[in-house]
Amino acid sequence: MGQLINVVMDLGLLAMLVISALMIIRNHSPLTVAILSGIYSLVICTLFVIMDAVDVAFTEAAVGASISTVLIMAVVKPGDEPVLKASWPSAASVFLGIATGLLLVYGTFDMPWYGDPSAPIHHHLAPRFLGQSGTEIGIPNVVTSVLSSYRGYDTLGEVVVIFTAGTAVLILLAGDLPVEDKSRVVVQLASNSIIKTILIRIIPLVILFALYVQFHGDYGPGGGFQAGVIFGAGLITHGLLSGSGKMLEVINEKWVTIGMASGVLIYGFVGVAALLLGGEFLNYSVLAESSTTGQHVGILIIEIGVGVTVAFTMISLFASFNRGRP
Amino acid sequence: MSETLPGLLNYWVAVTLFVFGLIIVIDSRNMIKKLVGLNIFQSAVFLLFITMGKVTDGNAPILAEGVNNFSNPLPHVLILTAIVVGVATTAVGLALVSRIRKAYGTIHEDEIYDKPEIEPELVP
Amino acid sequence: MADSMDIVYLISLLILLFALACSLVRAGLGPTWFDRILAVNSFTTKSILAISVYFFATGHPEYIDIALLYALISYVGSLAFVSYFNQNRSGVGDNGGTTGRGDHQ
Amino acid sequence: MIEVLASVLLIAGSVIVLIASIGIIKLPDFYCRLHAAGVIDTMGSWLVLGGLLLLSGNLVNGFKVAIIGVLLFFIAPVVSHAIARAAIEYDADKAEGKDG
Repeated sequence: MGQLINVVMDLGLLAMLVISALMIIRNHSPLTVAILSGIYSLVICTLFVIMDAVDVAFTEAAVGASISTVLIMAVVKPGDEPVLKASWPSAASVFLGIATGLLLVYGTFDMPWYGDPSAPIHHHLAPRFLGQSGTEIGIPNVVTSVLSSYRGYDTLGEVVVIFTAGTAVLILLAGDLPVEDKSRVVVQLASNSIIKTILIRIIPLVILFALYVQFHGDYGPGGGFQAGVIFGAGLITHGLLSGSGKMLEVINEKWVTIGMASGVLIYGFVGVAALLLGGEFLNYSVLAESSTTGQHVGILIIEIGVGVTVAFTMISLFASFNRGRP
Repeated sequence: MSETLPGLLNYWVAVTLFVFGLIIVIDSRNMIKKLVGLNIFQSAVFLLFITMGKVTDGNAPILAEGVNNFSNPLPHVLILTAIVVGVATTAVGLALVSRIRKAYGTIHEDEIYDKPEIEPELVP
Repeated sequence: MADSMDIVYLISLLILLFALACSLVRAGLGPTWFDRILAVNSFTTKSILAISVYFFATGHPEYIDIALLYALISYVGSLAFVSYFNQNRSGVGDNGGTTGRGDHQ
Repeated sequence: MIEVLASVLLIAGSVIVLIASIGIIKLPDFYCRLHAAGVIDTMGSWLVLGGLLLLSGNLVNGFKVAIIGVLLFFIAPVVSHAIARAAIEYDADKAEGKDG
């Protein structure tokens, strides 16, 4: 019966996914596209839930519901509206797309069927991770074990990429001076007492939840990446309500930049500490007397590093895109 | 019967989304829509990876007592980080769009091709 | 009893799927941006419910954190739209017509 | 007994959500649709979450379900209010040249 539920949800959500992507193709207004991509993200998040990828769904939920929409909205201007409201793409691009698609579909005939336990992917690394991470690492969430211990190098690379992207945005938008003319007084959303009264009180809950996700990531879905995005979303709420200038009064822009870098440094420091204590780079087992305790300590610290970098990068992105706005 | 129903369908949907992303990137003249198209492109790959990791009757890869059939955690790890990296790179793309708007006064490709660059003095 | 509970979950999820499809239709039809935002909003609420029911149906209610996350931060997207309209009064409508009441204050 | 009650709540909540969703499609203009969407955020979600609360078994899961209900109770009306305010200020319906 559980199988039937899975199949029904899978079919329904796949159909919705394709339909929402079609809607994005048809509409040309950037604002409409941003709204529709919000729905697209919700559908694909639910699909990840159906396919047992709770950690991935968690990340998609955190990112899709908040940051991606906020960033697109910060760039769109009213003058971007197209003349044409909705239309199908040109025949040439459709032809090219269909040709590519047919080739790819031909490729899928060699793929294992959906859910097939005898597929090659399930016989190489996964049995080791699933069978031994419980005794080697000692935390229940295998995704966190693999993310921060077995594939710690990879994750360090990802964190550096995020840091680099944040820095690139800072550089690209650094020359932006206030272009909005000063005579226009923008009434902030916080002047509406209904909105302000409730949402200001939600912010601490969001930050509390971010901390819960950060430290509960070893035992359930969650971890540094998700916690960072959620923490960022909490402060971005303040920025949306009262303007990004008010947000930067809470955390100075200089400290945001320092925070972005310090997360990467925390991560790298753990690796170097392991090196100094006689292990390999990012081998946490040497950090404490017993190897599982060492793994626990190492994972806790590097997850904090990941969370700090992601959180401050998100805040920095929001601040950069809204610089010069009232 | 019910356990073979989706078969290769998930892959085909991933391919469809891939094609849709491609069409948007080729066809769209609006740079913001192009970036959303790139995101769809990206999520097609996410869908493909997660589909491969699923095991029928599996559980989320979080160890618990009495559960011994887990989906494959490795694709989850790859995609989890890719999502956050994806939003960061999208932000870089949006920042470029913002600079292009500064330089040309528009984000529509057709109009950009017609215009000379307008503001050398605003470039830092 | 367990078996009949499964049927209840299945029916509930099917109904919620139909409801999700309804919101999707409204988001596609528009006609204004506000209709679409409204559709996204109700789509979020319904997927919170669907995810919660799904986790209970598959016997893993402890992963309901995902639904909790959506309930907690889904407002950020809507707030971004509202703040966009707040900052860019006297803009252009979904169909190209002017919608604003002119300048504010 | 609890399972029967929970089933009734779940099905009733889902049906209410479905009716409201049909309303979102069929009602003629934005403000009417806003009214239909309100039903989903309140009655529909509370009934479904109430059913799940009865089934939750242990305290932690029940607490999480209850928190979801409380958050929806506070946040959903505020967001609806914000959207409606933005729509009024933008005069959404006039832009369409219909509905009035």
